[in-house]
Amino acid sequence: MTTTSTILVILFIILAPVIGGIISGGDRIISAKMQSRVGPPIVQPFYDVLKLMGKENLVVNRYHGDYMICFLIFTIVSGCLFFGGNNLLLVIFALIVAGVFLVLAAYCTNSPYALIGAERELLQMLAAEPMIILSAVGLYVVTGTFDVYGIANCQHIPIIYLPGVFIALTYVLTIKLRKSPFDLSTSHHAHQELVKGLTTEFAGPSLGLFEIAHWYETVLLLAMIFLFFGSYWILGIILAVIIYFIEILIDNINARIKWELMLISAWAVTLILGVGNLMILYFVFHI
Amino acid sequence: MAKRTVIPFGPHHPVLPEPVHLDLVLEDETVVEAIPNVGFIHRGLEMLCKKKPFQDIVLVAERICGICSMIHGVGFSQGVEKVMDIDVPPRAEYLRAFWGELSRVHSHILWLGLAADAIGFESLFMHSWRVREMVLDIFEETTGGRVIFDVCKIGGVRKDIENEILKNRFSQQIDKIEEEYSKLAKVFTEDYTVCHRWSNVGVLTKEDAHKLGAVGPTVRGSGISQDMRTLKYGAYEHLDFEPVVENSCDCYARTVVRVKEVFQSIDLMRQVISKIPDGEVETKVKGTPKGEYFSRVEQPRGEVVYYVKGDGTKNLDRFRVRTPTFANIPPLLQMLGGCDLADVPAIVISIDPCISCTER
Amino acid sequence: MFEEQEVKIIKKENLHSEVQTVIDDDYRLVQMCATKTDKGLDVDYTFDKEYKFLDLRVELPADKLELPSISGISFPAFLYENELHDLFGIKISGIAIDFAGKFYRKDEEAPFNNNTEIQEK
Amino acid sequence: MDWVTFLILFPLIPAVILLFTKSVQLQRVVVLVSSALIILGSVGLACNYMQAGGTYLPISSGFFNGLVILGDIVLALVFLYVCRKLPIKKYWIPLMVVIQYGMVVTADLTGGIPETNRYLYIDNLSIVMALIIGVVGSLIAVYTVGYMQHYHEQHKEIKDRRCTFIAAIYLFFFAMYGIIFSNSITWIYFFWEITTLCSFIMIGYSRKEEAVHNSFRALWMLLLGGLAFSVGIMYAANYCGTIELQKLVTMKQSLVIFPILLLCFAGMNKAAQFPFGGWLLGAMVAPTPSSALLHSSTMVKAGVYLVLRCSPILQGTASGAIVAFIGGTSFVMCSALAISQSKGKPILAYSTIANLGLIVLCAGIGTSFTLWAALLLIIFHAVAKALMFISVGTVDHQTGSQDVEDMHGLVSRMPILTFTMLIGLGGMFLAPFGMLISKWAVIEALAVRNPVYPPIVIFGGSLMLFFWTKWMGTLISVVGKQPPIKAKGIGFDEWLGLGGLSILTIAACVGFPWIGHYWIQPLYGWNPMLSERIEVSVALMLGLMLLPPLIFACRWKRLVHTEPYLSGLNVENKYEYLGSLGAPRRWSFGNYYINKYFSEAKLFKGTIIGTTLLWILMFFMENL
Amino acid sequence: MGYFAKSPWLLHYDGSSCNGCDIEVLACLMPKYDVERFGIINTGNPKHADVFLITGGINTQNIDVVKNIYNQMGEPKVVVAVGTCATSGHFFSECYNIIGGVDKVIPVDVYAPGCAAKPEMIIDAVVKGLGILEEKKKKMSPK
Repeated sequence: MTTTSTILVILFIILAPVIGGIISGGDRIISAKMQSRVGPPIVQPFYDVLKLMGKENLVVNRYHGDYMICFLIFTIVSGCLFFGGNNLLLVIFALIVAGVFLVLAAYCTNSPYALIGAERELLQMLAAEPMIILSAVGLYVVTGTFDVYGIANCQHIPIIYLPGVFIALTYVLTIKLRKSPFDLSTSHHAHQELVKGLTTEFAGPSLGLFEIAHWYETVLLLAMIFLFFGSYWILGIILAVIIYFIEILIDNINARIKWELMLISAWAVTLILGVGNLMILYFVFHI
Repeated sequence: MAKRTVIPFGPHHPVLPEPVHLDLVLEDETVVEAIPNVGFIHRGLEMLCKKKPFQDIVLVAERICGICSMIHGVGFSQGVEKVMDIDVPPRAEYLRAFWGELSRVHSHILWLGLAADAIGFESLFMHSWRVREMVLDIFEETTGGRVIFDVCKIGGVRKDIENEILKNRFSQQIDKIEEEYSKLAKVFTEDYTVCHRWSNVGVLTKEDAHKLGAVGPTVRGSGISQDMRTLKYGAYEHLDFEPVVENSCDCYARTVVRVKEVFQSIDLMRQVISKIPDGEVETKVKGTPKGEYFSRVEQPRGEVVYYVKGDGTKNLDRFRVRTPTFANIPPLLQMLGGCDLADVPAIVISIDPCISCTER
Repeated sequence: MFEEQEVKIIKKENLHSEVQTVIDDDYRLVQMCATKTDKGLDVDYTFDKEYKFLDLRVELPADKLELPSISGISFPAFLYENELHDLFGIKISGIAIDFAGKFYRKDEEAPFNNNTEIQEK
Repeated sequence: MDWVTFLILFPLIPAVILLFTKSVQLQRVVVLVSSALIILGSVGLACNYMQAGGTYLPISSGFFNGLVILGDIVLALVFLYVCRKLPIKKYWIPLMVVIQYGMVVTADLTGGIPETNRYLYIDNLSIVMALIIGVVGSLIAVYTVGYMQHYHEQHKEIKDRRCTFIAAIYLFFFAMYGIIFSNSITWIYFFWEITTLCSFIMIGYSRKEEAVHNSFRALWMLLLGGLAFSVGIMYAANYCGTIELQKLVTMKQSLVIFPILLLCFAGMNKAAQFPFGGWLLGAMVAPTPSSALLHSSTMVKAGVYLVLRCSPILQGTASGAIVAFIGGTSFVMCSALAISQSKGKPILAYSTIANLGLIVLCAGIGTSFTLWAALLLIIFHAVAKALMFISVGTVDHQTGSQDVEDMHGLVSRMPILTFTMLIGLGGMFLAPFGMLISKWAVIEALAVRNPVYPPIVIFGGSLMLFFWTKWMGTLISVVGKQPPIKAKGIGFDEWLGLGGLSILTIAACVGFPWIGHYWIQPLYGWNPMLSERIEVSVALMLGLMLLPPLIFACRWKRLVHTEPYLSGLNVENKYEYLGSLGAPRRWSFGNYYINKYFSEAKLFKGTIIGTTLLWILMFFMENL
Repeated sequence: MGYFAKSPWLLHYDGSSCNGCDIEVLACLMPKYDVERFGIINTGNPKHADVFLITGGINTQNIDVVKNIYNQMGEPKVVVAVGTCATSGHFFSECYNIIGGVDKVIPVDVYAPGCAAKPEMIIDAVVKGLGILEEKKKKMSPK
């Protein structure tokens, strides 16, 4: 580990929740504006989490909180691996492990809505994971390395070669960010058939952990978007912001769709845009 | 084969503003069996007719349901008026129609919002209710209430609206509502994800709709023209309208029916504004009701039946309401069979359930 | 303008055949309700066919509150029949979905057919 | 020579003893002692030959070769004997036996097979296989004694032939060691068919109608592989002039591709690749130890072992690409099919085929990258899958069901057994456990090649994630205090098998950087672990895997216990709610099976047709 | 900690109201009143909620449901009875199946009368509840 990577990892651990929280607060304000409301203050997510931490720790059994802690830790670790400049595939796998812990936490509570939520979360993972891993493959094809720093320092801009992969990634990012139309397993507002889906039984502190982990996850996913711009980091940041704005917009102009359409469309997008993009690179441009 | 999932759906459930309960049996996410249970808010208010004089029952009737309270009042009053042979002044009838149509607009837009919410379309929900507030403003100005108005009484209405205000300000306000609403209507009928969630979901064929006794937009969405306003009660004798009918028999059809009915109601309000005669708004009520009558009026949710029976005392002998949601429960069960879990809220909402009506 | 309403009093024995005739004639069941009278209960079966109103009335003596179910002929009747059972204490046999007195959960047995209520009045 | 001969021949001794041992105690002793010896032998072999690279072990006398010919004849007769009761319309099963053995034995006796003295060959690949057979296999053998005892207590109607069963296991060890150490393909063929016979015996063990039917299905499918094998031998003997495997794989591609493809066919047939997946699924009627031993961790591995051996010829050819594609198809399709299953053993069977498919995919591509990954996959899959099988077998015995749905909340009822299952499940798909690491290596290896293969691995992997997590979640649902299971208790042998395999799974996971470094790198000359960063991150994740148990050990204060949310309708029993009809009703939850898309009815036929076409295309391509 | 007052999450249950108060509760969330300004969210899940808004009187059937939902909320929590029915039962208290106001079943902290209670009234009641929430939190902390 070099000094830079150490600093970056530490910065990630400290700053990611701050940035994630502000992004989430901004999200709520922008959403509110789109609904012609005023919306909460930008630091509202922090109030929420602090409040949740102060609430009584209601549990159905004493284990689900433990799984939530594992979920948080593995989310942070995958972020650390990313900012520490490790292998991108391993980062994604660590993120998958984190996701599995979340699902297990929901399973552990053994409550009907949480169980259905867990199953839906699995469906979401089934829909989203292929494209996320494929985007790492795409980056590898263009830059010749799975190394995060290697990709970030590459001389050209990967997105020029990978527009299809990028769009497809943005598509499944909506699933990962739990945004409408893909907020099947749990949604920000519990006006859905599953009450709060897999978070139904998480109360107080464990829900707080979920929120914090989600902030880390958001930052990590946006950082993956950022990778598509190689060493042009300003462009990357701008585009990451724009992408997030687009996600908010999508969130606000769509009804929640059903799992079948989600699965089919996500796979279709992965196959057509993602794999198609790689095929074209390989067969037409011989990269 | 896989084990089946059995879950309670409601009475406390965030998609349902009101407590209704379904035992859902699922396979994967497909509903294979649904058994309803109503009765969580059964109050037994029909029995109040034995404790309160018949004039006061109008207030009770209005509180059967807070969304269609105006029309409940009208329906009950008409029943008593028929039994007692009271002639309601035409202006009062027109005003009843005006407020009635206004509450239909209010109810339908409210429903559209809830329906959007049931399919997870948060911002559409917000915008629908934003438009609805403009409707409520008229109510608040004319009756003092936002959802419960207490303007209807036996023999007429309690309040009058000045012609000046009605013809100028309100007709402008209605124009504005229509303008804002048309934008929403477009989303409800054309948006891709909205159509995805509603098309071919909760299909109720024309035959089933008739056989199971569906009423209101539910039956009109299945291609049957049935609208109690065609009975020409009250001011509807002088107003022109055609029942809105859609033929695709699914949730989408029921939505489109309601979307179009809002325009229809706006049109009816304009007719009321242009045709409203001058005069008294109430007549004195003398005597006590003796006799019986089934008063049928069209609520936003469909046909409502009031049965009033008086025996000559100040208390009614029997006061009975059959609300549209009650009639729509058997069709609802039909629609739920074989749908997805995700469709359950959309389908339940699609009959515009009003549980407090149903259980009284 | 008030609509014309036809109330036809039928015998309990003929209930099934009468309802069957009406349903076969493409009427739909609008509602069922009961009214307490001096002799017992009047049970109304209300039907509608293209805005034509028809009411079949069965008079039940107070000591024999029993009826056959018509939910086999017209499915929606099951709700009303459960309601009649819960509120008026009419024993109805053969309901399609029988909630067995738990349709409305309430403390009082048959509150609408309760003698104390009448004495109060 | 010494270790190898010992390993090949020794298992015959316990096999013969066990065939005549009726006493359970005596069986136990024999099995324990011989297992210990076999494990020692395998480890000793590994220590001796690991650094040696590829070594030939010459046998000059024709004595052994004569024995093999004799063995062939005996085997042929045994096959014909077992077919005696077949209906006449199934004439083609004995016919296959007659044809293949007729060819091979005739050629051998008439001198149609080229002479050689290099009958045995050993390199790191054989050592890996030997260790899997020795260690994993022996642990399963130990487990078997206890298992069979329970099995016969539960199934009184089944005739007690457990001596045959356990003896068959040791016969099978003999055959497996023969396969992996033989260099002559005629020898391999001999041992190959013994495994077929063992499999046949074990599948048909219960002699129920279904079992007999499935055993014959397995027999004819595997004999088809044998037929291909014998044709391959004849072709190699006549046109390539050698029957030495090592020689064949270094010859000119165009010359040997046909026999090699035939060998691959035999290998993939044994590895139950599509279109032959059916026999492995049918084989699940056998008692669980045979599923664990033959049908997941060793015999089917012999199939992929052969393909791996052939991979130098396949590399870069169109046929190799198609082999890879067939493997990939099996991988994706079986992963999808596994989602639709709710019974434990079919899930494991499908995932076995899927993982073997992944290995075949790697072997078909045949670069050092993919071979590295393939070998790791073999190791991890063997340990984790064997563990899963015997855990499921134990659960089946204790609870009377192997349905995943019935395992709901198993953690509350049998915590330790659940823990071993969790290790097995984790080993199957979670990072940093082996399978995922290998999958990562596969993706990394394939990303360079061609954009066709990575999506196959990625999609298959995601499908696997779905059904494994589903299973894992079902296990760990906490259902609170349950009435204790009327357990007959899990015996010492069973715990030994379960515990040993759990430790092995973890050990393989912890030790794989070394495995990669010391075993596989010398073999294939490449090790992705060389990159420093990866080692760091893998070590980091391994360390983190220690965290969950620690966290679980913590007792958090100030927890307030409550009931699950049931829409406000909770009743006293928290597994019930107040139902619509006014009475408490039990809520329940069934996992998703997505039968709409992934059911056998929808996918099975298409996959079989598709892969058959691919096979035809592959052989056709060679003639172009 | 003052965070409870800054992020109260609502839970709404319809006891046996006529819908009037229910839609007014929802109206509070809508653009015109927009309670999210104060960090208020309608959660719909008792385990996440701090403020329990209950409309309508209590009938024999839903006593258990109301108690159950109340018990599933984590401390600190506040109960707001919205509308006249929830405070006293309104004229429905004369009905045979109505027991009376919410306070017959669970402790109520704030009463918001009105038929139907206007959004302004509801918001005011919730804000009043926030002070109580903070107090309850303070009482909870030393333990």
